[in-house]
Amino acid sequence: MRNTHQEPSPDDGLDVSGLPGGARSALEAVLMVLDQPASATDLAAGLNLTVDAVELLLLELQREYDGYTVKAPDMEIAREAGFTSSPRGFELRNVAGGWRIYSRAEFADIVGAFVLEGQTARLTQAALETLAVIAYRQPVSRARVSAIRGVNVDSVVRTLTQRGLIEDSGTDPESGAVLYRTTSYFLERMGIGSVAELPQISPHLPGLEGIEEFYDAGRM
Amino acid sequence: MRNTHQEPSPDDGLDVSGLPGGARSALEAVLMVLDQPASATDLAAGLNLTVDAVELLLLELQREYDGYTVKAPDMEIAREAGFTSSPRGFELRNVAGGWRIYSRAEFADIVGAFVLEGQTARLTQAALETLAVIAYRQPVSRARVSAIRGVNVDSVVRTLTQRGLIEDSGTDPESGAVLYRTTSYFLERMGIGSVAELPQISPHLPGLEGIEEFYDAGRM
Amino acid sequence: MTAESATPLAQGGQQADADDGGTPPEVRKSGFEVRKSGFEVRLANFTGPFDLLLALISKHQLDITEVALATVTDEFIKYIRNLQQLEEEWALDEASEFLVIAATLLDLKAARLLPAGEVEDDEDIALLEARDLLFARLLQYKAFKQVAALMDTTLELESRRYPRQVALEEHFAAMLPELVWKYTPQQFAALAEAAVKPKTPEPTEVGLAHLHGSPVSVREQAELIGLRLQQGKPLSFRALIADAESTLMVVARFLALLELFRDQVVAFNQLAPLGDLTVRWTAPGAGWSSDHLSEEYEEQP
Repeated sequence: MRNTHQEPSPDDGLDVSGLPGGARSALEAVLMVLDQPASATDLAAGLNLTVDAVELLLLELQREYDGYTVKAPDMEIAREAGFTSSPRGFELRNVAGGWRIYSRAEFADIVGAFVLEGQTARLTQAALETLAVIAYRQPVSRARVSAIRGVNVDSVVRTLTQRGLIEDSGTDPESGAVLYRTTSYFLERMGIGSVAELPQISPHLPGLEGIEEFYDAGRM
Repeated sequence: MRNTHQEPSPDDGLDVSGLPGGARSALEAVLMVLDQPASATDLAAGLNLTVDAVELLLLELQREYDGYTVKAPDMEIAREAGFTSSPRGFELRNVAGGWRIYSRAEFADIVGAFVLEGQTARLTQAALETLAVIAYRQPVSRARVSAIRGVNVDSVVRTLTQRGLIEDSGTDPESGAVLYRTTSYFLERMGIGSVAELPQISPHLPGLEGIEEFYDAGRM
Repeated sequence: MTAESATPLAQGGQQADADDGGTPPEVRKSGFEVRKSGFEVRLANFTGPFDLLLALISKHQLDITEVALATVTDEFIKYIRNLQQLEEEWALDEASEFLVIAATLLDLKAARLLPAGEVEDDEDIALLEARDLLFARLLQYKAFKQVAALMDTTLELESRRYPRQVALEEHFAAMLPELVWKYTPQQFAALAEAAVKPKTPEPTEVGLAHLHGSPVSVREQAELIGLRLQQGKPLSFRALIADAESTLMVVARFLALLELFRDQVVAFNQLAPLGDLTVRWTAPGAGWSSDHLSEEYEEQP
């Protein structure tokens, strides 16, 4: 993934607007080779376009794939010409801070039969609960997760790490305990841009604003 | 990839025509995530359509991606409605009997620059360790390598495959998981004639069997 | 919990007796049954003590009264005892963080021993808060269970979308810079050996070692207290803990006293508020043994 963000320069030689389909198709071509979500900034740098322009194109493509015909001032005429506004078999999504092409969920059963690899088994109840605690309390030590769940979570944490859903995020300066956080793969799997988009836990925790202090008061 | 070719049967229950966008979108969904080219026969079996119907749809999609608007009886009207017939950034190619979506050749420079940006000539430590595990445990599935290394290795395995150091060596008869082995290019880079020439590592590392069991038992 | 917090126990004694005796038999029986076929746990997705507690509480309609809590506490302890009697090892594994719950429940039992409506000092309030804390914890746990269910649904829905993740097209792959390879087979083997070697699990929480530190057995402390008191002479709590080597041991002796009190083999006497608490052995000589003491404290990992 590129880290250098450069403004488009006229000397660069790369000018996507002269190509068939212009910048829009060029962007589409790049989306085709991604194997992980790419940010608008990265895409802009690669296409020699401004971030704003790329973001506009991305939204345009997203709408188009969803079945809304872009730049069709008159849908009546369009329909007469035989254009239907049905969604494509794929969609463009903004997840985990980047854009990526996905097959549309409606076709999961059919697509799933072709894609054996990468299909992941469902998480166990224990794994889900541990993942939830880590997601909402990160960075957090295993001991803290154990205290919240009331059971030892060592092996579940190991499995979640193997599956790439959580990772080591350093050690607690005081206790020296390893702290865990969720990964960007977790965000991808959840289809969200950041952990801030996780559903609010407060409605599920009526009147428990003080729980943190209770915990941190040193009762393990 | 499915290997069984079955004729569509009415009892099957899968009816792509009822899905949004119908058979065309369903086919598109499959093509978008297919890693290896798939034959019309395989696609037909997966979609529960006849081979003829799939071939027709494939050609239709191919033309559409190339910028020829399908089912637009009057291009004049279409153009007036704001539809341009520019090609998409991707194309559907029939290579050696198999169909796959590629980025369009015209954008090769842009795509190439994007892909190569940030690529290094060195393997990361994670890639090296994963390669080492595969070399000594081949043929081995990604899940198993993950279990041994304790982290998700999906993207690293992709890099190693891209680098030609490892390759697909069939699937595990039990789990159906893809197994990986090292390539002759790997041997070449190591300067050895076969994997048997790799220096021995302690054959009875304590707990190795345990790892295997842990993995098998801990599948979640 | 400190030695001082035991101060009002004398008056609370009668109250606790009444509680224990007054619990309707059907409630006491309704928890978990030991049958000849084995222990039956009617719980779905049992993963730990919190699950069990939640189930017990919901069975009692989350009636946040002391009686309901006492019932839940008793059932919980009974449950663990039964498991231990049946040598259900798996359950003890599940309950490896049991000390947390046990400590909270003990707080709770202590709070129950407080005379109703009599809150005299900060320690009393702390005991009452222990009860709220248990519920706070349980509610928090319940909240996480609920978001976990939401996450499960989301993950399931999202897994229906497959990302495009195809191998790099060959002509691009060919453009990758030539790999720099600087490893001899020996170096590579060393790398493999290190990578394949099972990782020694990193120490769980260095800083918490002292919390789980030297195990102090409540049962042993109970035996010790029993022996001393069976000499016939009442002893003050101060005297009973005079030789305690650590705070943990003081706590263990206090817990042991609660257990002995529960078993009605000791009586407390306190002449003035905040005055010395005197403990007296009331059971006939050999009629008591520590064998049936709650063993939950003994099973720390």
